[in-house]
Amino acid sequence: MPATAEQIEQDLLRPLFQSSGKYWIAVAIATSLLLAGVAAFGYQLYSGIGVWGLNSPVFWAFDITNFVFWIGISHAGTLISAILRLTNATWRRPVTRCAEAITVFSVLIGAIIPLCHIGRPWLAYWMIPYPSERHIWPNFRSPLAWDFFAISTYLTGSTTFLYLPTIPDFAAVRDVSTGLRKKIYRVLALGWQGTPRQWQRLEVAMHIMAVVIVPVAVSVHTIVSWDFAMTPVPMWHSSIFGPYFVAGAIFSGIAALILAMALLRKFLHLEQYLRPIHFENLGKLLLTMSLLWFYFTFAERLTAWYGNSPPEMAVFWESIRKNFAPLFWTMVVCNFIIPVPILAIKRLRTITGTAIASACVVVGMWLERFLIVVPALEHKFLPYSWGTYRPTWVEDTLMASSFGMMALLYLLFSKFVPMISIWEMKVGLQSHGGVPVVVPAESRPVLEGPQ
Amino acid sequence: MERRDFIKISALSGVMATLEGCRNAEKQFIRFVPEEELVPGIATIKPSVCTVCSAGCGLLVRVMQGEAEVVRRGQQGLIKMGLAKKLEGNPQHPVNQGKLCARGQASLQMLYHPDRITHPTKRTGARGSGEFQTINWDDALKEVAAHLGTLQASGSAHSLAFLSRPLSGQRVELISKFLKVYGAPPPIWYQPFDEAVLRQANLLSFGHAALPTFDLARADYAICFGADFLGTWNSPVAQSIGYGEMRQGRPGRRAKLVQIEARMSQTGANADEWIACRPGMEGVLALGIAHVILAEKLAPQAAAARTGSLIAGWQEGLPGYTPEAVEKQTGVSAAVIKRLAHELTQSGSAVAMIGGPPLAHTNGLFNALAVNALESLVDKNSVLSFTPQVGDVAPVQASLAALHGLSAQPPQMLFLYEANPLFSAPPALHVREALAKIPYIVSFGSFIDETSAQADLILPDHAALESWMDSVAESGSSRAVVSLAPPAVLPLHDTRPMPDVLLGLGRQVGGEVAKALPWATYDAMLRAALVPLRTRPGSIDVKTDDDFWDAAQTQGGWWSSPSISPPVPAVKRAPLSAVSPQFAGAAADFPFYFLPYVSQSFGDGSLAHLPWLQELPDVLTSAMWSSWVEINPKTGDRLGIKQGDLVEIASEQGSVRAAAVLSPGIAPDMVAMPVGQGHENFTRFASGRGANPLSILAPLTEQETGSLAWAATRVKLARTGGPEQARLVLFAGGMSGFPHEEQPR
Amino acid sequence: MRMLRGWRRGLLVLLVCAWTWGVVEIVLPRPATRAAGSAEYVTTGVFTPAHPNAFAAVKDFVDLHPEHPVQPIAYTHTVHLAKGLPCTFCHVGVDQGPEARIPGVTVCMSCHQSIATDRPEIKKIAAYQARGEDIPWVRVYNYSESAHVRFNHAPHIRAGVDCAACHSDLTKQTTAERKIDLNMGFCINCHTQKKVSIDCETCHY
Amino acid sequence: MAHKWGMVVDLDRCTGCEACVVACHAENNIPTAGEDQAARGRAKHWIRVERYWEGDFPNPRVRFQPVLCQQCDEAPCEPVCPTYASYHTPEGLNSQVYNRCIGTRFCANACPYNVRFFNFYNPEWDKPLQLQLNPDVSVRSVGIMEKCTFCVQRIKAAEIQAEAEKRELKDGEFTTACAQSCPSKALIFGDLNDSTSEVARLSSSNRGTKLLGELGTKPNVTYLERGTWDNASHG
Repeated sequence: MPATAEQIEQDLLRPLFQSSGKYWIAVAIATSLLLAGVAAFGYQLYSGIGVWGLNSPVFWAFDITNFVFWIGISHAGTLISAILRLTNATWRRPVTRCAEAITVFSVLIGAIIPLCHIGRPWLAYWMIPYPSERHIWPNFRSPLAWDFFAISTYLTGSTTFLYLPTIPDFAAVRDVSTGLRKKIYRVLALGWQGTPRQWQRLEVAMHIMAVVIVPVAVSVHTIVSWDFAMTPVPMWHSSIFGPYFVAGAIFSGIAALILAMALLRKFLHLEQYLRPIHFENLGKLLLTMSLLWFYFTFAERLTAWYGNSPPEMAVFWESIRKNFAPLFWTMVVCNFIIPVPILAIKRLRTITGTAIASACVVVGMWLERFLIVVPALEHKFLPYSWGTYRPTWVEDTLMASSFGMMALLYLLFSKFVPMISIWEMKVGLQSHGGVPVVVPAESRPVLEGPQ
Repeated sequence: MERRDFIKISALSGVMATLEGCRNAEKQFIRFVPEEELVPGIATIKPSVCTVCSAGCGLLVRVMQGEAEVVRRGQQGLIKMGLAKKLEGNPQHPVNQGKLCARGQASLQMLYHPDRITHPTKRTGARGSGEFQTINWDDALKEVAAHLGTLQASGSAHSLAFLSRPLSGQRVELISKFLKVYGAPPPIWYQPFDEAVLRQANLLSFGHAALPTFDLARADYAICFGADFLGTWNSPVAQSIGYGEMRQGRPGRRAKLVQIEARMSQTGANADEWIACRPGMEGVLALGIAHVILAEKLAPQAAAARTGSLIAGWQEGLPGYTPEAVEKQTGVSAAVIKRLAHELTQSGSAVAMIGGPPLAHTNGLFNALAVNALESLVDKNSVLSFTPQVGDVAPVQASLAALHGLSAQPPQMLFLYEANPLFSAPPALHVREALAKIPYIVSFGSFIDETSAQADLILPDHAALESWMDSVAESGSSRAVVSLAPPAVLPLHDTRPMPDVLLGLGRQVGGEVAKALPWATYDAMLRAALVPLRTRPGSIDVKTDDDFWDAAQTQGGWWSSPSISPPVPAVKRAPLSAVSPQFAGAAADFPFYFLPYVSQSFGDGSLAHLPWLQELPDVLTSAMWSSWVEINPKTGDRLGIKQGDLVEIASEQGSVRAAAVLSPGIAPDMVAMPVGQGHENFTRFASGRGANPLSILAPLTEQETGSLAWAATRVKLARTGGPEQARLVLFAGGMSGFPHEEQPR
Repeated sequence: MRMLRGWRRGLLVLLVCAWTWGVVEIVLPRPATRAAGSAEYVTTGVFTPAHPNAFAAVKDFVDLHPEHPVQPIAYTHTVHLAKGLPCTFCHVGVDQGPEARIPGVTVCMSCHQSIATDRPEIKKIAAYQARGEDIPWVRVYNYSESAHVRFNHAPHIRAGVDCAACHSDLTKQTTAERKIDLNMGFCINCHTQKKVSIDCETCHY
Repeated sequence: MAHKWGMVVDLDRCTGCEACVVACHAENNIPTAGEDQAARGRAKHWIRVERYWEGDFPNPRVRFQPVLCQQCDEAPCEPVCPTYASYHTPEGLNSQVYNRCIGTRFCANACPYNVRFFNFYNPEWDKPLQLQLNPDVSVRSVGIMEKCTFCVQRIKAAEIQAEAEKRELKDGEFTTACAQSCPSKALIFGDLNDSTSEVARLSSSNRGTKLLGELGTKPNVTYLERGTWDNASHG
C-alpha cells in the first residue's frame, strides 16, 4: 500500500508522462492489427461478404461469435464495479477504472462488429428510428432493433459511468500539466474544483449510475441472447439463454478483467496498487461464475437431452460427439476443468494462477459462443439443407483486429487517463469504513511533469 | 478493374471518376436501328420447337424487347431487339401439353451462351489445336462449294459423308435428298443412347418400328424394366404428365409402379416397389412372370399370341421359366415373381414397359421381345400404343455400323451436324483416327466441342430459337404431330441456319442437286411439305394453303385428330430362346457391372455446356458441377471407399476417375456413372470437368441389331485419393454431406 | 504527444503507408475467376449490377444524377407538343405496360422524311438513319438499380395520372429535364393521397 | 375478398425431375454460382427437390420433397428483420423487399426451412447470358437476402391486367414458373381464399400436411402425402 497521497499521484500519473519503448512497440503491434482489420473490411466491402466463409445455411459465424464475445467481456467492468460500489467493497478501489474501461471499449468493439457484418453496411443507419419520407420505422419487434437500443444505451451509460469518477482525476492532470494538454484536460475536467458541493453531486451521480447500470448490463446480454432465443432454431430456442448469457458474460468479463489487471500490474509497475488480495477476491468471483456457468451448461444440455427432440439432438450430438466435439470438450476444459481447481485451492489462487485460469476462460468463452452459433445453424430442421462452415483469412483477420483494437484503445487510454483512480486511492488512504473524505483541491501537491 | 488495384488506387480513381463525370462505357457504343420493333415492356409469346431430345415438345417463347451488344457490318454496337426470356411448354401441343422438363427449360441458354461461335471460322492451326480465324460467309461457302464441285467432278461424290445426331422432320428430308442427288451415301446418324433395339423389337412384336406411347393416365399397374421414363427416356414430359394422372388424377384409383433395374433411376425412386434384377436378365424375369400367368391361367394365352410367338416355348407355357429357375438367374425371389404375376393380372389396366439398360446388353432384343410378350399378355386396355405418323417415314436411327463404316473407309469430305462422336462414341470405335484421315471436315456446330474442334471450317448454325424449326413426334401422343415454328427471335450473331446453307450449297453445286432442291430457303421447303396436311382431319380447319401455313405457325404445328395406331400383324421370325448377356471383361478381374446412364441434366452429354444444368443438383445424389460414380455402401466399406473419395474405374479399355457417391440404390456388384461430364473441350462451363464413362466402354454390340451394348462392360474399382482430389460438389448437406440423411419426423 | 514530433512522426506515417501497401500486395489474393471454367476461355465480359467504380457507388448512394443531360439531338418538346402531338405518339407502350418507348430514328424520320428536312438537327437525324444508326438518347428519368423498383406506367395512365405529375411540364422544355426528383417520398405521398396501396411489394420485387 | 396465395405440393405426383428448379432460375434471374461458390454452399435454388433415403439395398426407398418458401402466416423470418425488409403483404405473401434489406441475415437463420438465400457477391453473368434476364424481376445486388416470391411479378401482372379489364382474377389464369413447368402437375398454385380454386380444394385434402407444421409457422404451402398401393382395393 503506498504511503502517501503524493506517492499515489506520482505513481499513477507517471504513465501519462513517461512511456517506454515497449509501450510504443505494443502500440505499433496493436495498430497493425487494427489496420489489418480495416484493410480486410475494405476488401470485404468492395467484394461482398462472400470473402468470409459464410454460406447457406450458416449465415452467422465468426462475426456474431465475436460480437457476443465482446459484449460479454464488457460485463467485466461496469457490472462488477457497480456492484462493488453499491456494496461498498473497499478493495474495489484500484480495480474499478480498469474494469470500466474494458467495458466501454469492448462494448464499442461489440457495437462495431454488427455494422461490419451486415451485407450493406452503408445502410446501417436504417436501424436508427428517424422520421423519413419513406414513412418507415425500424421494426421494433426485431431482437436486432432491441440490440441496437440496448447496446447504444449501454455504451452511453458505461461511458458516463467511466467518465464520472474520472473527472477529479482529469482535474488532477489538468493541474499538473501545461500547454495544449492543460487545455484538453480543462475541458475534460468540466470545471472540477473539488468543492464539497461538487463532491456531493459526483457521489450522487455515481450512485445513481451504479444503480442504473446494473439492470442495463443485465438487459444487454439478455437481449443479445434473445437474438438467438427468439428464433425457432434447434438449441437456440431456449428460455435459459437470458440468464445463461448474462452469467457467461460476467464470467468472461471477470476473466478479461483479471487478465488486464495482471498485464497492467506488470507493465505499469502497479504492484503496490494491484495486490494479491484483488486477484484473490476476483478469483473467488471467477470461481463462483465458473460453477454457475457449468450449472447452466449442464442444465441446458441435460434438458435438451431429455427433451430428445430430433432436430435438437442433431445439434446436440454434433457438438458433443461429432465435428464440434474437440471444440466442445476444449471449452469444458477451459471453462471448468482447469479454472475450478486453480481457483478453489487457495495455494494456487495466486496472481499467476488466476491469470492462467482467466486466459483459459477467455478462450473457453469464445468457444462457447462459437458453439452456440455455428452447430445450430449447420444443422437446422431439414437434413438435406445442412451445411458446414470454415472461416477464411478475412474473418481471422477481423477477429485478430478486434483484439488489436481493444489493445490499442486500452493502451491509449492508459496514456491519457490514470488507470487507477487517484482520488479514490487517496480516499482509501484516508477513509475508514469506506466513507469518502473530501480532499480540498488547494491542499493538493503540485506534481511536476517530467521533462 | 481488378480488386487489388482498386484498393491501391481507390483514391485516385475517385478523382478520375469525378473528372470523367457521368459518362460510362456503354454510352460510347453505336446504336443500330432496330431490325424489329416491339413495344417495350410487353411480352410477346411465340411458338417454337424443343430440340434437346427426340421427344419434340412444343414451346412457347416469351419474347421481350431488350438491348443487346451485337456486331453488325463489322461494327460493335447496341441494338434493340426481341430477346427470348423464358421457355414454356405449349399448352396446345399434344405431346407436352404446356409442360417442359429441366433440359428443355435450360436450352434457352444455348441462344445466349458466351462461347457460341459467332462467325464462320476457318482452322489455321493444326487439327484440334483450337486455332481458328474468322472468315466471311461468302468466302466460306465458296470454299465448301468448290470442294463439293471438285469431289463430284473427280467422280468421288460417294466419298462425301454427313454425320449428324438423329434428327426429325424436314431436316432429315433435306439432308438425305441433298446427299442422294449429289451421289453420296445416306447420312450417318449417331448418338450413344440409340433406340434401334427397341424399334426392332417393336417392329417384330407390334409391327411398328417406333418407340411406344404409354397412356399411363389409364393404367392401374405399371411394371417397368429399366426404362427411366420419368427422367430421360423416350418422351419424358408426356410420360410424366401421364404418371401424375396415374397417381392422383383419378380419385380413389391410384396405380402401382414397379421398377425393375439394378441401379435406381429417377423413375425407380418414384416406384412403389423397386426390384433389383441381375443386369441383362430382365427378359428372363418377364418370362418368369409370364410363366406364372400362363400356368395359373391368370390371363388368356391368346392375348399374346402374336408377340408370344417370338419367344421359344411360349406355346408350351414357357416351361423353362418356372419362378424358381428364374430366381436363380435373376436374383428376384420366386415369391415376388408370383406376386407380381397376380398383381399384374388382377389390376384393372396393366402395362409392361422396357427401355434403357436392359436393351443395352448383347441380348437386348431378347429382353425387349420378352417384355413385349408380357405386355401383350397383361395390357387389356391398350395402355401401350403407337403414335400415328403422317407419312410412312420411319424415324431415323443411330447406326453404329455406319459409324464403323466411317472408321473403316474414311470419306474425302465430312459434314458434321450436332454430333460429337469423339465424346460420345467409345474410343474403341476409333472415330478419332478416322477423322484424322478425312481431308476436309465442315462443321455446322454452334460450339467448339471435341469433334468440331477437328473441323477445317465451321459454318455456325443459328440457335434453335433463331431458326425455322420442325419436328415429328415419334411417340408421346395419340395424334400424329408435326411441330413447326418460325424463328422466335432474330439472330444475335453472324450465323446462318444449316438448312439454308445446305440449300445454298445445292444451288452453288448446281446441276441435279440444284434441281432437286428448288427452294430458296428452308421455310419454303417446310411449307411445301406441310401444306398438303390441310386436307387431313386435325387441329387446323381452314380453306386455303396460306391460312393453313399461317395457322400452323401460330399454333406451333399441326396435329391430327386422335387415333390410336393399333398393333399390326407381327413380322414373321423364328422364335428366340433365352440368351445370356455377354460382358467385356472377366468377372474375376473386373468384378463390377458398369452402367453409364443418361444424365438427368445433360442427356447424352450434349447439354453439359449449360450453366443452369451444371448447377442443377442431380436429384438422387444432389451433385452439381461434378462427375461421380455410384457405389453401394457395402461395396464401399469392403474397398475402403468413403463418400467423396476419388475412385479409379478401370475396364479392359481404359480407366476414368470420379468421386465416389455411396448410394443405397445400387446393387453391390454394380457401379454406375452419369454420362455428360468429362468433356475435353466444350465451352468454359464443361471443359475439363469430371470424367466421361463412355470412354471406357467396350465395343460390344447387341447381337441382332448391331447397336452399341453400352451396359455390357465390366470394371474394377480402386480408391486413388481423398475428397480433396475428387472435388465432389454436393448441394445436400454442405461440403462433406452424406446422402443418408434421415429426416426427423 | 511529444513522442510523435519530428522524424518519428514521419517515420510512423511512412511505416503505415508501407504497411498498407504491403497488406494489399501480399495478403489480398490475386484475382481469380469466380465463374467456373478453365483459363483458356477468355471471358468476353461480365454483366453485373455492381457499380463500375467507387465514385459511381457514392453517387448512387447520395442520389446524384444530372438534371439536364446533354442529348445528341436538340429535340424540342415545346414545339412538338405545341403542334398537338400526344405524348403517346412517340412514347409508345406507356398505356400498355411498364415502359415507355424512347423513340428511335425510325419514329422521327416517319414525319421528318418530309417535314423540316432542312433544319440542321433534322439533318443530323437523317445522317444517323443513313448510317443505319439509332439516336443515342441519354436517359433522363430512371431509377437506380439499387432501388429495386418495378415501376409500371400503364396503371398510372389508366388512373388518370397526368404525365406532368411525374415528368413535369414538358411543354416548357426542349430536351427533357429531370425537374422532379422521383424518390420514394414522392411516390408515397401521391399513393397516400390517392388512397392506393403503399404496400412495399406494390413496387419493390 | 383479398387474395391469399398458396400452393399445394403433391408428393405423390412429384417425380423429382427438377423442371421447377430450372424454370425458377430462368424466371427469377437467379445467378449461377459456379463450381467454386457452389462448393462453398452458396448455390441458389429458390426451389429445391430434397431427397431422403430410407432403408438399404435391396429395399431402398426414396422420398422426394420439393422445398420452396412456405410463405408462412406466422413466419419466423418476419419479426426478426430490424428494417421490415421481410414482412407480410396483405395478400399473404412473405415478401422480401430488396431495397430495404441491409443484410443482417437474421431472417435466414430464423427460417426453419432454409429457403432464404444471400447475395454473398454481386451476381455475374458472362455476356451475353444476361440478355435472358427477366426485366420484370429485380437483379439482386450484393448484401441482400432473396427468396421465392411466389412469382410476385406474375401475380402483379395478372392483377394489373384484370384491373385494366375490370374483372376478377380467374383461377388458373396465371401460375408460378415452377407450377407452370411441372410435368406431373405436382405443384398447384392459386388463391386459397377462392373456395372454388383447385389449390383451395386440394389444400383441404386428407393427405395434406404442412412441412414442419409442429413449429406453428402456418405455411401457405400444403404437402399432399404419398399414397400407398393397396392390393385389396384393386381386386
